[in-house]
Amino acid sequence: MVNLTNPILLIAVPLFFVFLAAVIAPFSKRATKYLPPVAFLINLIITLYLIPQVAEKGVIVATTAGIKPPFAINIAVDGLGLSLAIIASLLGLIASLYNLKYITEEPQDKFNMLFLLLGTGITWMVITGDMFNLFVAFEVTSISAFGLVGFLRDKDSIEAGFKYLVMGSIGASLLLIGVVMLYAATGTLNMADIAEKIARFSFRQKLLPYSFIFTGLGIEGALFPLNAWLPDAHPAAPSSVSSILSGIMTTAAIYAIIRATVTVFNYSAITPFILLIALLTLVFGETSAFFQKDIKRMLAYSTIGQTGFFFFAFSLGSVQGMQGAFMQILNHSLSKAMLFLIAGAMITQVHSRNIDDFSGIGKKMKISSVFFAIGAFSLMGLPPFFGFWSKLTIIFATLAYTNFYTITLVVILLFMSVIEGAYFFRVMQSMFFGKLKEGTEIKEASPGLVVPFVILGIVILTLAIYPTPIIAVSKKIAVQLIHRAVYINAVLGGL
Amino acid sequence: MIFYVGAFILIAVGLYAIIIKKNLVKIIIGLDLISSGTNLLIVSIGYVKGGTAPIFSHPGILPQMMVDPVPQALTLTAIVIGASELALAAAFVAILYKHYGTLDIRKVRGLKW
Amino acid sequence: MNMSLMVLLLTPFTGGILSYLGGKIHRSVRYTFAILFSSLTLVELFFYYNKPVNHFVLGKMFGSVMILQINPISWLFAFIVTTISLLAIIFSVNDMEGRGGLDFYYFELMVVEGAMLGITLAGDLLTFFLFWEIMSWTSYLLIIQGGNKSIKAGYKYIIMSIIGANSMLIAIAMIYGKIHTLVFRNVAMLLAASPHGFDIAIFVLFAIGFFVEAAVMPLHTWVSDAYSEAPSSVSSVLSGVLEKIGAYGLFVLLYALFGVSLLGKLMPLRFPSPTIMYTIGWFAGISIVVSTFLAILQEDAKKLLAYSSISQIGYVVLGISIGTSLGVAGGLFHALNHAIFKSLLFFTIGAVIYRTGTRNLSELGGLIKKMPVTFTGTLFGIIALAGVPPLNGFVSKWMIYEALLQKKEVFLLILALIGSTGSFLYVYRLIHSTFLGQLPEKFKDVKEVPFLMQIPIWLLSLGTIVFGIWPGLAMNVIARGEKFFGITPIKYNLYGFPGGNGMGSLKMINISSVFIAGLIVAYIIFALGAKTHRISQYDNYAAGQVVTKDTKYNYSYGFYMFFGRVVNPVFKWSADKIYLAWARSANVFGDYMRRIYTGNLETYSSYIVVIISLVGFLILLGGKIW
Amino acid sequence: MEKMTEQQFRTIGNMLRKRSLWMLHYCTGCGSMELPAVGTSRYDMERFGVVPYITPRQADILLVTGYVNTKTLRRIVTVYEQMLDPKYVVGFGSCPINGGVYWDSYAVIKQLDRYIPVDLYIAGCMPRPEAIITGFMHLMELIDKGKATGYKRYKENLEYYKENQRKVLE
Amino acid sequence: MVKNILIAIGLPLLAFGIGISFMGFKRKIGARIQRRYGPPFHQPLLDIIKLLSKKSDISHGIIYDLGPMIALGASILTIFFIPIPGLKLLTGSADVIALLYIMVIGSLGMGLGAGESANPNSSIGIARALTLMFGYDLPFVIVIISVLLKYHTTNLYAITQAQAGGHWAMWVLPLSAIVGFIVIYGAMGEHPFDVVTAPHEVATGPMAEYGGKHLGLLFIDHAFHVYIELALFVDLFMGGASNIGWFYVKMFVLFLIIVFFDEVLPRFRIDDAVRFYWRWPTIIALTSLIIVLIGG
Repeated sequence: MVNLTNPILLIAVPLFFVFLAAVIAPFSKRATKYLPPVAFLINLIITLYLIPQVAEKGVIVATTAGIKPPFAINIAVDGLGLSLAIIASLLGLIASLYNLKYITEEPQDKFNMLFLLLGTGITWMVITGDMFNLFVAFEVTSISAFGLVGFLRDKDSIEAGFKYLVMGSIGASLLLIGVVMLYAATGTLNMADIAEKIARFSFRQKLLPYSFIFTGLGIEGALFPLNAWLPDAHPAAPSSVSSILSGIMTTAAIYAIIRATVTVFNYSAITPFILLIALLTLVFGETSAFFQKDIKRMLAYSTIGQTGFFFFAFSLGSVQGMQGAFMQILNHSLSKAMLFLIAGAMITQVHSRNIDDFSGIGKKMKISSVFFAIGAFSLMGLPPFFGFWSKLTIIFATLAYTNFYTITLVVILLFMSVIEGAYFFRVMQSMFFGKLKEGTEIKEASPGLVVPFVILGIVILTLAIYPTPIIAVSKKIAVQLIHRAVYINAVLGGL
Repeated sequence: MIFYVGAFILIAVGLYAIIIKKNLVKIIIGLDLISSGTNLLIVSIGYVKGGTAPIFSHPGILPQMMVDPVPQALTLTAIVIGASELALAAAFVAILYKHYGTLDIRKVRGLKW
Repeated sequence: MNMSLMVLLLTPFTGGILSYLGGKIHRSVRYTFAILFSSLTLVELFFYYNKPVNHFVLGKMFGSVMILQINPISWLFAFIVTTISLLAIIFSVNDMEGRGGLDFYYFELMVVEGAMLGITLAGDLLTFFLFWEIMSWTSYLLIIQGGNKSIKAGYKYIIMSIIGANSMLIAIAMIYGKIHTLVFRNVAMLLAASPHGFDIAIFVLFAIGFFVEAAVMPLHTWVSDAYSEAPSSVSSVLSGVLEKIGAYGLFVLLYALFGVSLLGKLMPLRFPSPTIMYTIGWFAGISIVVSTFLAILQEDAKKLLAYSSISQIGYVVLGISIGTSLGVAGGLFHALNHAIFKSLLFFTIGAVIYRTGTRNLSELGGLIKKMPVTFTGTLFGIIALAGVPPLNGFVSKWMIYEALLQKKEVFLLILALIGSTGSFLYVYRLIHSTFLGQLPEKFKDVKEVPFLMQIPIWLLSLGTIVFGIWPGLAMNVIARGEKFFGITPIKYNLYGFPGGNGMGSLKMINISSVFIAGLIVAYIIFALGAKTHRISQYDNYAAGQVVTKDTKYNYSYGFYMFFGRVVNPVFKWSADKIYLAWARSANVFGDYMRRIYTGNLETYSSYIVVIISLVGFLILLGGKIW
Repeated sequence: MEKMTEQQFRTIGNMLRKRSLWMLHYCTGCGSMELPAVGTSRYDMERFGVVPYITPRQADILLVTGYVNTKTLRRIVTVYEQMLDPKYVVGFGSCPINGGVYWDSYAVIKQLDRYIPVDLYIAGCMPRPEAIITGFMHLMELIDKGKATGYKRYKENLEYYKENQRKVLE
Repeated sequence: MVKNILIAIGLPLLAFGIGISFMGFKRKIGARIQRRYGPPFHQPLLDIIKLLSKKSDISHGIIYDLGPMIALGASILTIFFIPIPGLKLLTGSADVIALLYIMVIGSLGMGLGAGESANPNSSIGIARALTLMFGYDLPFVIVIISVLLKYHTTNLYAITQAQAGGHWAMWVLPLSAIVGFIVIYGAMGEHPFDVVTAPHEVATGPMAEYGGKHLGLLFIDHAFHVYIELALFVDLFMGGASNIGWFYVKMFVLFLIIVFFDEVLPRFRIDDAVRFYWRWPTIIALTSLIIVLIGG
């Protein structure tokens, strides 16, 4: 009898399916593509099962080999981790459903294995309670992502993949160095244990390993200026992969940074520095997105901007900031993933990624365009969509943050949201009201592509109609996150 | 101490190679240097001069004489990961060469801004 | 009873959804639902005519209750919203016929109505802002229904509107940061207790948002394009209601949140009224005059009306900003009147466009013989707009003048009076170039618009008369509203104002009855003379020349060109151009900024090194980063 | 009795009417040069209530000042028809009477009253201002007596006039 | 009640009489200035009767007919709001500011009628008329505001009362009075501001297509108009009067000055007229206003 509530299953199940895929690939390559949906569905179910437990206990800890933390590799799922795991599973499910129809290139078995690995890595990253495990998960994620970015093997994707690979490897090494430094200092790899032991070090001493970890994760987390690979890699990947990359992978890296900063290092004084980085990320991301002609590239830059946005909220360091960050993460993950999927579906019809070629397709691809609008509105923070509430929370949090010339910050934030509105509205205008190019035959994408993102869209709409519970939950999560003692005690409580 | 310095020199050389060298293969070598440096760093952290293997069941070995086993385990993992990364990188370079007919990174500039 | 406020708010939204779905079945279902539900909203609204509801909790968000309320002033604006929206829906049944995406159009129209209703009913800033944002983007979707050019106009609108909304958002967040509740009453208490710098900042931020929506100069630049390019019924909603919502916001800001006495304390300079209000008055005054000048020189009927809207909303804002009971009443009354006559004009011009397909004034002419009803509507509209007795526009403008005079804000009074005189010029040009003059041959088969489109025209024309001759009807509501906000209402009666306290007296019924008597005398003299016979428009004085059908014997292009010669040197530069220059320089700057993503791996890798060295450097500095 | 009152009323009307003659200052030929002189302080036609007016709708008298060529005739007819009853036509100089020096020109009509009814001719080439004023006085007398009925004639003999006009104009 | 009815009937007649007499004076005096004998004094009356008794008339449409009627009706309306000696009339129903706009109704009606005549000359005339009105309105409102501020009332009757005993606003506010005169002058459309009807440019402008009884109505309206402008100025600046005789004398003196100027001046171009009004009269009026503001 399998205990469905063991979070280790979250890693074990997809890994099992990876191996299963490897096993059945020699017999039927096509059959492998049905594995990811199943794996992610199981994962989703498990995560949903975990919700009551997490709600009850705050943090659930799973151990390997029956040894209590801090001595063995352990899994610690708290509210934030679990929610990200839910999002990861959901997006994985949606994207793999989308893949059924979308991926026609060979080798499909390898694609599906990599895809599963990507999902595993992301889930692993957000639920691990161990620093080195974080590194491993990070590497699993990155390597599968490198492979997926380069999957199409054309000029662009290989170039982007190579860039990504080099940057990612450097990042991984930096992360490893940081982790090892921590180990050398504290003699343990368990996050909670490190967090407890690190208290005796001064701010300055902690800063060295932190800077390595921050930089290493920052590369994956798309922080300025380490994000230069992202606008190349995200568009180059197949759209379903882009949706995972943009929707949850960068977010997972940001999660790791948050975890390291708040739980492990207990930094609050460093936040101004992070704040600056976040702000620069936001500004550069949104500004660059404004100038893009390529829709996927625009979305990728928008991801950078959004990352900056919620990272900014996080770096405010207040409960409300964290709450806003979490809400925006949720909003961004769902919307951006959906936008990428829709962009992919549209590209299959238009055979171009240039925004100018998209003009007028709103009349032909009604569902896609309408859902594109929904996603964009949610991302821009227009009511009644969920983005509105997260934007509102972040603005409130910013103004409560008194260290700075807060108004200036808010003005920058809002100016960026204007720019975001500007480019999204430009795209939508040309989509809905532009002139359809003569002689193009465009019809709605096949249901196999439409249904997945419609599901996501329905989730977004549901959030728009009932935002209150999520807001309440996000507040709980934020409180939990900021009271690191809860986490530490829960993990080490067994001692 | 010399190990630490050596490790960081290795990493620095690797970064140097990635930034300055124009040949794709040399960039990969740079990557390799970085990961080797990192591995060296990990191992040297756990190293105790004159220590032995950490086998508790073996009598007569004091705990302070034992070499920390964890970094070694970490190194093994890191080596595996590094190797797979390099393999992937090499594959990319091979395909890049197919596309561009050159290994000069200055020619591989399709994507920007 | 309490629950039905929610019902009231939800009615238009429900109607929107139902008409959207109904449109999938048959178009008549769509129309039925749209008209039914918007009339239902109006009917429901009348239940609250005399019954203010102070507190209806909608929910709780961020620890701040979201409440709905209705007081006489909100009732007035809600009345404007629902009436004009209903008429716009009726009007668009024929007007929008044959265009694509009608289901969506009606859905949007009703959602905009609901959002605006929500704004008027909001009892706290969060609800207010929520509906405000919904209104912004849904109205954007309405604007861009008007074809290719309207997209550009809508783009301008949405960008400015986002900027305005964001500016409000900052203010709301600042307030929230202090007290964690956004109910109007609590906010007012906070503001009363806060330092003056904070108050001024809040005020300015809110004012920017409201100025954009109310189209007060210099934030008006979206108006001329958006109004002219949007479909006519949408223009009437935009001009008739959306602008009023901006004015309503301003009213709430001035009287519900701040209050005159607080504003007086903020910047104690010696002006006739509190400095801030005086400043707003100047903004309004300048809008009045400048946009009047611009309207005079327009060639496009809807652009003309758009500029006129800016000018007329200037009166509303001016009235509200005076701060006296009379001024506020005048401003609010003018809001109602402007909604009536400007929507009427947009409807009639829409009817002309519907039949002729052009809104270029120099192409039109002589339509009076073909479209008498439309002409009559336009006539009432322009008389009301120009502020000529005995129609409604005059009464409210007169109140504003009197209030200004009472307060001795003479320079603003000059601006207001001049703006009104200037409006004769453009309204005459409007009616002359469309309905009078020579009928072009190509329009000789034009017919009167269908009955459904005439209904709004008739009703609104009636409105101009009713509120003109019996201003007391509107004053009932306004006076109650003023009492609600702690302002002593002025004396009024059904026919006008008995005066006193430095204010002149006005009795509209006398003016209109004497005028009618004079008309009768004139008619008697006229009837005594020889019988007239109708002649063709080509039988005309042309210094002996014979006017034929292919002669365009009409003066309509560059109607006030000579006037343009006088004022054009002043209007060489405009706010729009300045904004565009800003946008262009920001564009160039951003284009340089994004070049940091060079596409070179070397550069990217060096960024990593830079970041690490930066951190290392910071460590060397001593660990403290700031 | 009724007829009598009507007659009297008309007489009173004519009496008043003759004191206010607005002429349409319509220049067809050289004769118009004399008109400004009539308006100057030396001759001052305004003392009789004769004032130049601009448009045919306002005017009572159509002064055909000089020769009328076929092109001008069309205008004269238009203007004449645009004037309101009662209207009077004064032929001015010898040209409208018989073509004057243009008697053998193919482009000039010879006899104005074949085309529109003329109430009064003022002969001379050109008539001096005194002659013009005398002409106006005569016209007033005619009006007073109810004899200046050119507009009625035009209506009664419309066919005739139109026929003549058509011959020339087409 | 009887008195009211008498006023209601008598006032228009009185105003018409005064107006028509001034029109007669104008032609007579104008002729004398030009060293002519001039028409008889009652010539305008003859003209009006002649026009009304024309035997046929044309119409371009209902508004064409209605235009002159509205103009005349509005003029009749206006005279009830300008107090004459001893009578308050309806000044309680509309004050000076309202009066400003009541006076406009006529031009609007006129404009509509002229517009429907489909004659470009009329349209140009109306465009000019409105522009000119815009031009002189700026100094005029400033002047009106200074007077209102000076006397702390907006009631025209109260203003005349306040000037009783020789304290004419003309002496109290000389600058305003000068500007007011210039404005009244322009409002009456005399040279050099006769751009509206300028016969040689736009063929009498708005009246180009009007003839017969329509024109007759317009002439009656013009008589009223002369009365209104003069009476307004007299009430505002010359303290009204104690009886009709004085009232007439004051108006006559004012009118005499106007005629003298009218007869010797050429014509402005319309934009020059606007520029003129917006330059010196405005500056002078503003100066006067500031003096009033400072002096209380």
